[in-house]
Amino acid sequence: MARSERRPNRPALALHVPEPPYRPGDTPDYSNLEIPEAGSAPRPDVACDDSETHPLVNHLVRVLDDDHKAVGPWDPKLDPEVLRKIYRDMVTVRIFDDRMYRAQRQGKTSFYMKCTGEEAIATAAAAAMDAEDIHFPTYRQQGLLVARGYPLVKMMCQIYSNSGDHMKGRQLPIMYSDKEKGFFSISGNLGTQFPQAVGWAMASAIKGDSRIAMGWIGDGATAEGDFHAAMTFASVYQAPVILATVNNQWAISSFSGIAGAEQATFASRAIGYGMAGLRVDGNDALAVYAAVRWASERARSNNGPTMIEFFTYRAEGHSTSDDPTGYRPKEESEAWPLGDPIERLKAHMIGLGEWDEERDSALHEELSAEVRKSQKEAEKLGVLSDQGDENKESMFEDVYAEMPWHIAEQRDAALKEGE
Amino acid sequence: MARSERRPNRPALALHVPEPPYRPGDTPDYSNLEIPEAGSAPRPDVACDDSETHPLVNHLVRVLDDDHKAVGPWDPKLDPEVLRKIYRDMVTVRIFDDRMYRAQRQGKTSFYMKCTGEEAIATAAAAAMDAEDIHFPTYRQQGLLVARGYPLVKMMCQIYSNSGDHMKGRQLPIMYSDKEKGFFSISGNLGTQFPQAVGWAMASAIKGDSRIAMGWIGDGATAEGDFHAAMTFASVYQAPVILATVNNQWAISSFSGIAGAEQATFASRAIGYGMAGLRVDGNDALAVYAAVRWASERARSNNGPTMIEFFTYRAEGHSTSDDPTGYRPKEESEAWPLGDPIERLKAHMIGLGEWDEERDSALHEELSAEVRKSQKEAEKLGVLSDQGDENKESMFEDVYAEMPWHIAEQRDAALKEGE
Amino acid sequence: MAVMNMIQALNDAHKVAMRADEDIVVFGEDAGYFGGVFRVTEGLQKEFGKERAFDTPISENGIVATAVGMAAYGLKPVIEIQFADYIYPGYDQIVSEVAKMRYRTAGEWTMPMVIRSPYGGGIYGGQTHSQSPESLFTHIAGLKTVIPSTPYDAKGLLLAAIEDPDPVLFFEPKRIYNGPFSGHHDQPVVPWSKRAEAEVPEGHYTVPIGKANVVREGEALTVLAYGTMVHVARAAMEEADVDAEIIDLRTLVPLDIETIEKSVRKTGRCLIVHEAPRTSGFGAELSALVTERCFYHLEAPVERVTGWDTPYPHSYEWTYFPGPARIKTALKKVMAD
Amino acid sequence: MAVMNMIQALNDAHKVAMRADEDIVVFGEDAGYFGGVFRVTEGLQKEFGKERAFDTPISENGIVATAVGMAAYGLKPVIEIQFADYIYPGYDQIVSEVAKMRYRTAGEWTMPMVIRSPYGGGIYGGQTHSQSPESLFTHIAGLKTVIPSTPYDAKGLLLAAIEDPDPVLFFEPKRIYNGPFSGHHDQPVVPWSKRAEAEVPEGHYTVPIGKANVVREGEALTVLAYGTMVHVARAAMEEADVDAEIIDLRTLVPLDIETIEKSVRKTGRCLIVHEAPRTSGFGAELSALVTERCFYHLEAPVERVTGWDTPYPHSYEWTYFPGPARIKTALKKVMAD
Ligand SMILES: Cc1ncc(C[n+]2csc(CCOP(=O)(O)OP(=O)(O)O)c2C)c(N)n1
Ligand SMILES: Cc1ncc(C[n+]2csc(CCOP(=O)(O)OP(=O)(O)O)c2C)c(N)n1
Ligand SMILES: [Mg+2]
Ligand SMILES: [Mg+2]
Repeated sequence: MARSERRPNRPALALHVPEPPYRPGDTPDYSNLEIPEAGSAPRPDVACDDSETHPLVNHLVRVLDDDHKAVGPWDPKLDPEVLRKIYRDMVTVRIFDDRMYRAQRQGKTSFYMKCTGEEAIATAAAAAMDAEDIHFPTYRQQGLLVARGYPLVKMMCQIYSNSGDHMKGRQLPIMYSDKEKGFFSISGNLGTQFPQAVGWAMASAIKGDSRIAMGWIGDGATAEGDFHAAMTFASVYQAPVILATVNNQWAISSFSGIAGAEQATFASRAIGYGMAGLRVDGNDALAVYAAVRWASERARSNNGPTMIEFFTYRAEGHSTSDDPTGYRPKEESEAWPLGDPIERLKAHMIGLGEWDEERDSALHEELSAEVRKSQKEAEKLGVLSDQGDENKESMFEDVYAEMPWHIAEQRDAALKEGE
Repeated sequence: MARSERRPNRPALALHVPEPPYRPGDTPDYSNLEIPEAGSAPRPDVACDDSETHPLVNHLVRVLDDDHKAVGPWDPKLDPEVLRKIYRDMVTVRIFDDRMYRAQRQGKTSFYMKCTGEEAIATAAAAAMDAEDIHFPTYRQQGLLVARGYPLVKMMCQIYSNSGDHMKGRQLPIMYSDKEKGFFSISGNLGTQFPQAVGWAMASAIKGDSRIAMGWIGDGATAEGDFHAAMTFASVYQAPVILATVNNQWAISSFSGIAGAEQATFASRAIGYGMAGLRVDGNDALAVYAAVRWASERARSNNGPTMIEFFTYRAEGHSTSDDPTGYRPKEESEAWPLGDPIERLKAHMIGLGEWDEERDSALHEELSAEVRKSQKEAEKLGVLSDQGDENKESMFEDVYAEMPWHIAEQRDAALKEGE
Repeated sequence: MAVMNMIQALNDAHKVAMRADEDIVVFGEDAGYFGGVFRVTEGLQKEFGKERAFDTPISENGIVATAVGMAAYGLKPVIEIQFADYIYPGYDQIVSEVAKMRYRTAGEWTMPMVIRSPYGGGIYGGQTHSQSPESLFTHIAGLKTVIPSTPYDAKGLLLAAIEDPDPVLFFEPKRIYNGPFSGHHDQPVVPWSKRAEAEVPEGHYTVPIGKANVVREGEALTVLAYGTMVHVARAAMEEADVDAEIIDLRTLVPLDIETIEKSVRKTGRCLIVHEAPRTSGFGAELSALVTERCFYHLEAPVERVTGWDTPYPHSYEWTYFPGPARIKTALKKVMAD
Repeated sequence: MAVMNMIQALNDAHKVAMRADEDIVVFGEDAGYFGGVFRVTEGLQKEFGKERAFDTPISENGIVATAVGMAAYGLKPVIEIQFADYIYPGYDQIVSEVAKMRYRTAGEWTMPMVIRSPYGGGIYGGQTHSQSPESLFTHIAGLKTVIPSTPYDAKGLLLAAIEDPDPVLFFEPKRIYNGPFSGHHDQPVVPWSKRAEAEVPEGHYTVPIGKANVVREGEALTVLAYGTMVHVARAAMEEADVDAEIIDLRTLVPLDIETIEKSVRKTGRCLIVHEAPRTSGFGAELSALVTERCFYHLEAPVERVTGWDTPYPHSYEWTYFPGPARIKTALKKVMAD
């Protein structure tokens, strides 16, 4: 038996186990949540000393105010065409997510993950960077592919593991990869991509290139050692990289307090590495754009890495395998005060006179049709559930550049199997 | 070939590889190093919000001023007996180190590591904590064992892997362990002990105990994922633990810039985890005492963990396998401005009228004699080089509580070997 | 007796153990409030409080490392790694610390703990939810490796693992959490409730670590298997109508060599079945041991049926999985001449 | 031709490769300015600049992870893990990322890189400077594992590894960096300069990966070894005056099965020697393969001579180390009847 040795002159120690404010059955109420006003965050020069950004790690870069007007020094003053592009991308992602979620429910594939509520982050980030820059994403940055014009059909073929999947069905659905679009292969192992992004950026610096990298991680996954490796190497070598934490406040069933958010913001991690840090309203597409633009200019001008925390909310379940009502109130996602990024950008564009309900309905129709059409096309190449084992020898390829004898033997055995 | 894609409107990126200020051949000059004045660091309440300590992460808690007087709010106002005890421990460690270093050079064992210049840290930390508290040390905290009265003979037996080694010669020299003295088994794998200390502290909290833990790590090893795990778990569960980074500015041949010290202090890592942080003159025994005392009171009163950076200098080689003149100027250790912790405490005690040269010589003689005597006693039990393989069956014990058949078979085979 | 599936049996083992021993603490990713993604730790936080059953940060390294510290204190951690595929970030702490602590300190510090993790394929989990990494642990002296194949064994072995003075890797074949599996993925899954092994005693009992289970006696050959593959091999043998002696190893280290030797000496033939990749899989060790110890009784070379030496591909699940067809091919070889 | 010890040969391989290919970058703990604790990368920073040869933070995880990113960019990282015992913090990146990248992306992203690490015992390094973890990598599909045993091979194999399109684990037997080792620790070490294998061609040449080396032809039995144990086994065979055929595997994966099969079919007996612990060591795979493929040619069971299933104990170095006595005992067994 473990022997506690409490002495009379000492208080009893106690373990603190963080608990989210609301559990199923509670009525979520965020009225006391302090949200800095839009426009109130200062915008330091991109070449500033990292310490100048440090007040921002406990602030929130917000551009869209309560009336959906763009305000303050972070307003990126985007061309309406760019706004409409980001908006279009966000809507595409949401429609795509809904469709593929249903496809999974219909048994057409094994798994799916949405990014509902987080659409602004990847799409606006993509808009703020060069097309040649590379992303090391997690599974919740499908918006990057959409924004960069990767064909929806190809995304669906990956999800269906069908013959149109250029990865030959080897990866779990949504673990996309596309070299041409600068979208690094998604890993099932959380966190691994974060220091990889730093390595890519170091390589770019070694070669005197001008392309930069952006690494992505979830709030929960920041606890992995990979996070620390990324921060350390980025800081030591002043790598041209943007390190982004998407704090959607949940990691499957555990809230962000289990990752440390009770004690400090994720953005504040930047300080201990002498790195610039920004905390950004992730549901505000303009703020996302502005922050990523700032960090990319900083990196590109050899002023070092930036850690950005995107503060957002995972509006739906973790994945098709998850039912969030087991651990948080059903109403929480609606109670969440930072709103829907799509609605917010829409209202902003309408306020500018650059958008209206009519065009909005037309866009939704157009995109729904496009997604439907893509789905049909993808399904022509098959869905997971009707995968037979034709072409099964392909599963023995690509372990190595050249197939060694032992794998060739195994392939031959597999081909004869069941004969 | 990797293809750099520099575009004309973009500057060429460049990799920054940190370089220490001086290399062999250079003349080290630290006159421009900014060292905060003794007494200038404020001392917040032990129950303060962690943010109140954050100015201290870029400061330096120092008590002994240039005249060796104790000044400022961190002066622990120690009883002269305590001062003399710390001093005695420091001197013991230094004499012990010299002796064992020579023993290795004489071929009596395979390996040794000194802590020259860093003696104040472990010995004063031990003085500031309860005897029941536990340490998860690195190989440079031999001072903890000495301060806690662990027999020198037993330390030497470990170094010689002889029959007096209670670990049966299984560990590399200096990888001590003593449960009774609250000194956890030292690992050859850097960093692993740091989150283990947090686990022990969590256990103590779970059981409502009053004992706290202290974890130790080197500046170089802070780069390991274990460092981040320790910080994260300590922060999340508000574990009653002190996490100490001994920044002696070198990790074998790489200077602390390779671990991130160019961009931020190690103490500043505390901020991103919402943890109290202190940066302390590690060559000032009083400052070390005061800081550890503060952090232990904080932990013990359920106010959470503290990260302390002890700023010091590794005055000698990394180990008996290392010759530092290959990578830093020979003169650097003397040029280092924070002085010798032993000399500093001695001057302080003399200033107080609590010590004099006569007593000092007597002490040195007494301790040298004690170390010599211990060595003789230890060597009676053998040194590594005359280890035969008597009792070799002992090497098959303790892999498991009960020896399984396969190890028993191997033992039997080993016993027959060479017959 | 109650009828339980494997999840319920494992959950029950936790409860029985935690009621009897206040030093047991359970933690892991999503293992606290929610009770784990497979629900093995469901209800523990409610019954035993947050200090004894809690969620952790997503750091397998931190989970194992803090368990080391807790074991050093005197607690008994029973920790969950969400999928065996995610155990690698904790590998250093397991290999360098957990496994070697008793040895390096000659027993001064010991590391009684259980590291539970769902493993294995057959669930369309792709490369990172299907792995069988057991041989990466059987190579490490100081660790025990246990794999149950039925609800009865799951509870009894988990209780034995918790009571064991040494660290135990406890791999749970997730494919058969809810019911045994014949290897024919096109046939409906039979729930555990239809099977005798789902009869699980209430309260405390143990199934000893280090003892294999002869699940079927036979004369024609010896089949060595564990986890899901016990059921697949059994189905294959029944379909092939061979009088196989099927041994469920239950524990890989320390292995029940006696039972294996006795059987192979009797049958003269040996077939090994596991899901993990072939090269350096645990089957290699079994094959080497059987040959070393029963060579003069063998009438044919020992055969291995394994997963292939590729990562686990999402859509070719059943080409990868060592199902009945692969087993039968090997059977023919092992029964030849 | 120049006479080199193994460190010099490896150093030279780096220089030859880096002069020819600007995309090669070398990094690791102490590997930059100082040239590594064993000095294998000495002088590289001076010749190739800090951007191509540099020190890293003490994070094996970060070292491998950044190498992954660099390989994705198109560079060719040749990284050093200071001791093989410290590779575990990087194990997840190696197993989950480096090994699986080509496969999971069907060749879209590849991971050509070399992960070098000194390994093995015999130097009084204790538990954490003596390990031989090779079988923890041979189990992982997608990795190649190479181990040289002479200066000539070291340079040629390292050059081949650097040119290989796939990731290569390159384990260097540190005990024989300076000279071969008979296993008799009480005898003086003969420096490499006294041996023909220390004649190393200047400039570029390769020793092919996947090809074993028959270091001594013989009829009585086949001995399979690699690294330090090639020399120990050879000395033991000479002392026992047995007409052994000794095969230095050089590459564990992909294995040169042809050479092995041919030899065992000829000799009918097989002895495997490695330093790593026995259970699930690479010897298990070798034993299983030989039995599977040469069963009907075997006149005795395949024998394994290995390190014991304990951590490597500091003071019982020579009880742990599989030296001549252990080899001769096994030899007797394998030659019996
Ligand atoms: C190394 C590793 N450990 C555990 C998991 C299982 N897992 C998958 S997603 C997830 C939660 C991640 O949360 P977060 O990082 O916040 O990202 P989010 O899902 O919210 O986008 C967990 C624990 C994993 N994939 N990899
Ligand atoms: C995991 C691991 N990687 C590498 C090493 C090799 N190594 C031993 S000590 C050392 C330097 C440590 O420097 P630091 O942490 O600053 O401690 P110091 O020696 O200065 O006290 C290194 C790289 C190791 N022991 N463990
Ligand atoms: Mg999240
Ligand atoms: Mg140091």
